[in-house]
Amino acid sequence: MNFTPDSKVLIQGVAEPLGATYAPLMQAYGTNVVAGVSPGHGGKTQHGIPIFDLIEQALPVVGAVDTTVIFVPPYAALDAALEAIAAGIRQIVLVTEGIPPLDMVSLLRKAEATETLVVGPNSPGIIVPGQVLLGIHPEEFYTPGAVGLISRSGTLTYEIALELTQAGLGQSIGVCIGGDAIVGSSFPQWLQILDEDENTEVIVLVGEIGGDSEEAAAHYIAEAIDKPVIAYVAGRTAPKGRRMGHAGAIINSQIAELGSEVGTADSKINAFRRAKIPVADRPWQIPDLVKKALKLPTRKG
Amino acid sequence: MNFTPDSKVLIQGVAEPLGATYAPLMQAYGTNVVAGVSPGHGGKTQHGIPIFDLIEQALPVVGAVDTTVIFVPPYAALDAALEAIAAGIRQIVLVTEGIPPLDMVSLLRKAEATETLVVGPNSPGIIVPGQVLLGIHPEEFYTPGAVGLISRSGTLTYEIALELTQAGLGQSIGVCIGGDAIVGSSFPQWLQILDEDENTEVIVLVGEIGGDSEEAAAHYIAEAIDKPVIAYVAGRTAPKGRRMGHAGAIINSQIAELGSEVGTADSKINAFRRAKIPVADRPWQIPDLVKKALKLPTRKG
Amino acid sequence: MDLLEYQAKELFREMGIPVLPSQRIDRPKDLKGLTIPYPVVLKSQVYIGGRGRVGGVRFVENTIDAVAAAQTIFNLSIMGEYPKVLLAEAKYNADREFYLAVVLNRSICRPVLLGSQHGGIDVQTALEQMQHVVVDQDFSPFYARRLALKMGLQGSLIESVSTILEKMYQLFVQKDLDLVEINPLGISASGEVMALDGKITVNDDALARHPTLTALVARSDPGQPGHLADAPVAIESDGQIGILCNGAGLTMATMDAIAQAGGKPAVFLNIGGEMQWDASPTALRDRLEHGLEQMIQTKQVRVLLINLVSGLVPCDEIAAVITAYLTNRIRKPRSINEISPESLIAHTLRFPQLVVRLVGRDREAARSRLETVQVPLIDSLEDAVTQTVMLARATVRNS
Amino acid sequence: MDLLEYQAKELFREMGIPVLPSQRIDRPKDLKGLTIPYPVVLKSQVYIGGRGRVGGVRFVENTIDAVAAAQTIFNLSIMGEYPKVLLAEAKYNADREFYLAVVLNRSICRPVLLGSQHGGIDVQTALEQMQHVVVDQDFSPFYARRLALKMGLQGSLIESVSTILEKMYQLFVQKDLDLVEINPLGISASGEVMALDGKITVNDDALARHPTLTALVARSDPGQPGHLADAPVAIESDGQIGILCNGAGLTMATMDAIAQAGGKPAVFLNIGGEMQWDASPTALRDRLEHGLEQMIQTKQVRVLLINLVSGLVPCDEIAAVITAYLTNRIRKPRSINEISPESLIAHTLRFPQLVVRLVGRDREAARSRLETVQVPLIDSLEDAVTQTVMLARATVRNS
Repeated sequence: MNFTPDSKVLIQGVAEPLGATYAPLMQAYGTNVVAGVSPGHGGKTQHGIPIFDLIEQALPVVGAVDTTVIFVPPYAALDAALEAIAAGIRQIVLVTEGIPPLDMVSLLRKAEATETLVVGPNSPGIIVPGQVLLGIHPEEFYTPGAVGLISRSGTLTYEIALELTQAGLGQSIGVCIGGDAIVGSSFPQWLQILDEDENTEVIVLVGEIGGDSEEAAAHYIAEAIDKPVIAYVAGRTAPKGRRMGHAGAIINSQIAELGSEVGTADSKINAFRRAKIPVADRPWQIPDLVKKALKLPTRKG
Repeated sequence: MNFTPDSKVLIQGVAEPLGATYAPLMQAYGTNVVAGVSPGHGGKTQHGIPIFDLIEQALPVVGAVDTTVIFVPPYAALDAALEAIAAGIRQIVLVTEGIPPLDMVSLLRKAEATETLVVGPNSPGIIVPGQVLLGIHPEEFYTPGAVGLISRSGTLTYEIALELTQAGLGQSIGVCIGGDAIVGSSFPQWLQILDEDENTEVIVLVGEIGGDSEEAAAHYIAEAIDKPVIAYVAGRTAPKGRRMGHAGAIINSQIAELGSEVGTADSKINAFRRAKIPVADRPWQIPDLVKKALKLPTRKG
Repeated sequence: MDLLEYQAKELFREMGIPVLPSQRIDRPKDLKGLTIPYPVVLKSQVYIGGRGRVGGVRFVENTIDAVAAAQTIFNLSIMGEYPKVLLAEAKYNADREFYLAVVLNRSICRPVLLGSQHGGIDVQTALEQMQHVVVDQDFSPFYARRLALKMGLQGSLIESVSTILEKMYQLFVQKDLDLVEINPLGISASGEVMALDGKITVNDDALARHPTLTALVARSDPGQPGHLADAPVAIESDGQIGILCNGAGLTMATMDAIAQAGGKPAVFLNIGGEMQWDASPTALRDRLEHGLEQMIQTKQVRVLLINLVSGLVPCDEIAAVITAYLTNRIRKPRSINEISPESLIAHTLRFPQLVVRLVGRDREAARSRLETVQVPLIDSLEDAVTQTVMLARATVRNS
Repeated sequence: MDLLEYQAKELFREMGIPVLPSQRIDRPKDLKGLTIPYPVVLKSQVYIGGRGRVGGVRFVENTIDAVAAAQTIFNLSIMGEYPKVLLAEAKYNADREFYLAVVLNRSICRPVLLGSQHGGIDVQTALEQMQHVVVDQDFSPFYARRLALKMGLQGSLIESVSTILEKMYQLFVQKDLDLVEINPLGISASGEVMALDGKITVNDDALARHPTLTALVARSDPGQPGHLADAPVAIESDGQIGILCNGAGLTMATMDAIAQAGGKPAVFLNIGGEMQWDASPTALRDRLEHGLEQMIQTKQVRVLLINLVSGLVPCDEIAAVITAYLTNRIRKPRSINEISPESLIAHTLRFPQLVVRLVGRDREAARSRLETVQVPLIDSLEDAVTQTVMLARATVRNS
């Protein structure tokens, strides 16, 4: 992992609408954006960022790159990520929503073989408050501190970051593993990273219905995490079988999932409770639970 | 490399015509054939060889396997080889002729990633005279000795083995890299193996028209091989653009080969001559050249 | 999105998976032109499972019986769903029935092959006997043989079943599917295999790159479950609250909080997160405008909670959309003959009370702007939820 | 095996590679039914290159000119080859002409993308400017962009050219091809791309798993170069020696030795190596029988050298095939009215002298058996070659 202000960052799809919007915001936050890549736009400059047609053209000019943040259209994302891996980049943030899951399967096979970290897709990426922004987290909700915030959604994460900030609880990192069914990095991976991170004292895990990431996380926390963890799960009242907006936030009852009730909010909350992890029933209860975990005075107690 | 009589050998396609013919011959030669694999034939026994439907069923019974010799139909060969790699086998002999070249490209990408040796396809495989037969070399032409024989063809290799045997020159190994355009192991790979092999004193390389294996070999010998090498090249009079029977033995003049004259017998013979490697003009001259290289008395001199 | 059985079988046929001769029946009288010899099976084409147990599958021996049976099936609701199409198919004498599927497993991020020797309508037995094989690397047919062996197959059935699995996997990858299921796969006494029923779930995100699937789906029912919600989604028929948020997680969290506070959501609408590659910096404004229009048209909504967390667009600009909408909506200039007293009353009555909570930059400007249309800007989610539920209760009391 | 231009373009069209409207012309009068507006280009459909320089491509403005031009082209030999079909195609105003290809490179065992900004008929310039990109791992479109950039392209041409390359690569993999070439790829003044000429080489070994290609090829000329030789292959028109061996390397070595000894091979026949998965242990016997029949029917052969190296089949069994063939052939029982003195003489004269060299088990039994038909068994390849050339010289002197 290398998420420091001096690590070199590339933006793929820098000439696409979302990329063009966020490239200057990342730069303004202090991220060391060394180059952008957009085929057909090579030779141009955008907010002082030099644009190349291909990553391998950029490298001789800007040197080895640590992280790429990808904003290309969904059907071009697999190729962009493979281009990055072929160019030796080992940290990939996939912001784009709507990447076909089988493209992700191909990408993850390659990422595993090359030990590449893939965050996302359908993710606002990573923010280290006050230091570096690798994605689209809005800066105004975050403040530096000791809470490691990991989640599967965008705006809900900002909401919770804001609740924490307003309660005087800054964040060591905000990271979203992505709202799709098939995503790269997992909750357990980030739990391990934050457990080892010296700036993180407590972890807030924001889950949602669909899949079994939260169940896996609960199990992993019980087994391997020493720092306190607070959990929240969105979607208790979500109707079954309905796509909520996240491709991953859906409860399926198909035989293919082997009939089990994994994926419901109850299943996830029960898993956390069994692992003795405090679960906030409402987002605004999270700061108090964090304070309790840190043995700080709480609003109500 | 592990080509000793006690290394464990599997035969894939043992119930196919060619496999059924050669499995007992390999066994009779002393090869440690521990199992055969042919889907649908699991549970049977053939010449005392137990047959399994899948390699992974055989392994718990017979233990780890060193080499598999593949006799399956051409369109099933890629799958058979991938099955072997997935089962942890790292030496593959592909006997089958007619495997589509793009299947070989897929296989070789996987083989390189897993450091798997692939010999063939369209190859009689490997014989270590008096010790082990991994393929279909006829035993009667070979005798143990110090000549390492590497080639691209079947019957021509036997012919030359016989010429050597009749001249009192036994062989340390007979290996054919295969007659197809896309083959796994290369001449340089085998030259290196034989250069390091303590049983080999001199190397006979039997080339033919098509491709640039001989040119590459000549270059490699000049650079890296200490033992004497004798070369022969078949196809001086082969008509241009005609398939001779080996998919690989063809001289193309398409623009795709970038217009160069690589692939002709002249190109190959000149490459050997430039590298100061003696070239036999006729197969029966090989034994004398070998003797000269070993400073033994020759028939004519 | 799911395909109907007859659509799945069209794809099976193209891929070389054996299916029986069959014919699509749009009206009972289509059966008069049937080219399949009797006896024939008529099957209700619905998205929901279990049609066999409630009479959605019937065997018929001649045209008269077939037309009558078709009429019955067209009028038979399967768990609330009426078929638009039937499938007439040749009858098959299966000796045994297997279950086979290829599905994407999200936990391990890999496709998985599933199989059981106990397929058919007894799902519980199929589940208990289910075997699976993870396709961890690029697929090769040995994965299919591995499943066939785990299923306990022997002899020639290993090859015939694994060949079907191979083709299912090819279909799965070529068409970017979430699920390909054959249940049952009929096995005849002589060992022949036949896909007797099939289910395919296409992936919404991949659909646009498969013109043939897009065409198939265009013929399907857009109201079926799993369809992407770009319109308000109904929750409770006696609810009074509408929820409009940006982002899936925020929408769910808001809806949960409303329910936990004792409110009854009628509909919700997620106007979209921020990860769309082609979104302009002001996309949120356009989506809000469109979303407001949709929510207002949902009569049931008496209180509308707007909860937006905005990174790019300042709150003031969002507030401007809301105030402009309110102003336009209420004072929309109309030609004289359009204004009837009834429509004016209905219009006024129907307009829901707004609870607006915005987070982002320029909140004070937003607050002032919203005050001009008598809408207070609420600061915290907790207060917004409390306020919404309180107003909804008042509405119920007043009605 | 190569496809003709119009066949390659059918595949391009299916894959979405832009090609001009065109029509296949089997006879000059087909031009009366032409649906493409004039001006039109008529192109000779031959396997050999360079047709443009010798008049195989003509522009026509109306039907009368077109029919006349077609007659001329049908009667025009391109390096000895007459077209069976012409292609009538719309005219295109290319501003520039590029060269693009996907080809399998055997040295590195990988597909390679080739491209040059200097395509068209000036092959030498194309070669000098040729850029290449090795597809070392699984293909992804960035390989195509890499080539476009190496070619020196900029702006929108990067995407439009790399999209063509992507589709060429898909075609290459989907159809198991050895080569896909577009030369020239026309670039219009506005930056549009168009495949103006195309070449596809299918892979013989993969053909059987592509029914659409098999159908295309069935319509092609089986005599074109590159076709698998399962019949005797002619070498020198004034040669007298036939060579029959088993295995490609052995066949080439034997043929080389004959030529080096001053002999003139007329034809050769490789009856096959030993790596065919479905070969029975006695396959060599059947193939020899069939091969002998074919060689004898080649009138030009006066001396037939049979050089077989056999692992499985004992030499005695091979000798038995030869003696049986000779006995049958010479003493074949015929009905009285079939035997005319001429046919007897012709038959006797035509039968070549045999030089037989066999290596393998049971050689002494083979020797004895062959002696019964007055054919000596030769031990070494060297002696067999010497003997063959000597007999051939004698034949020439005696004729």
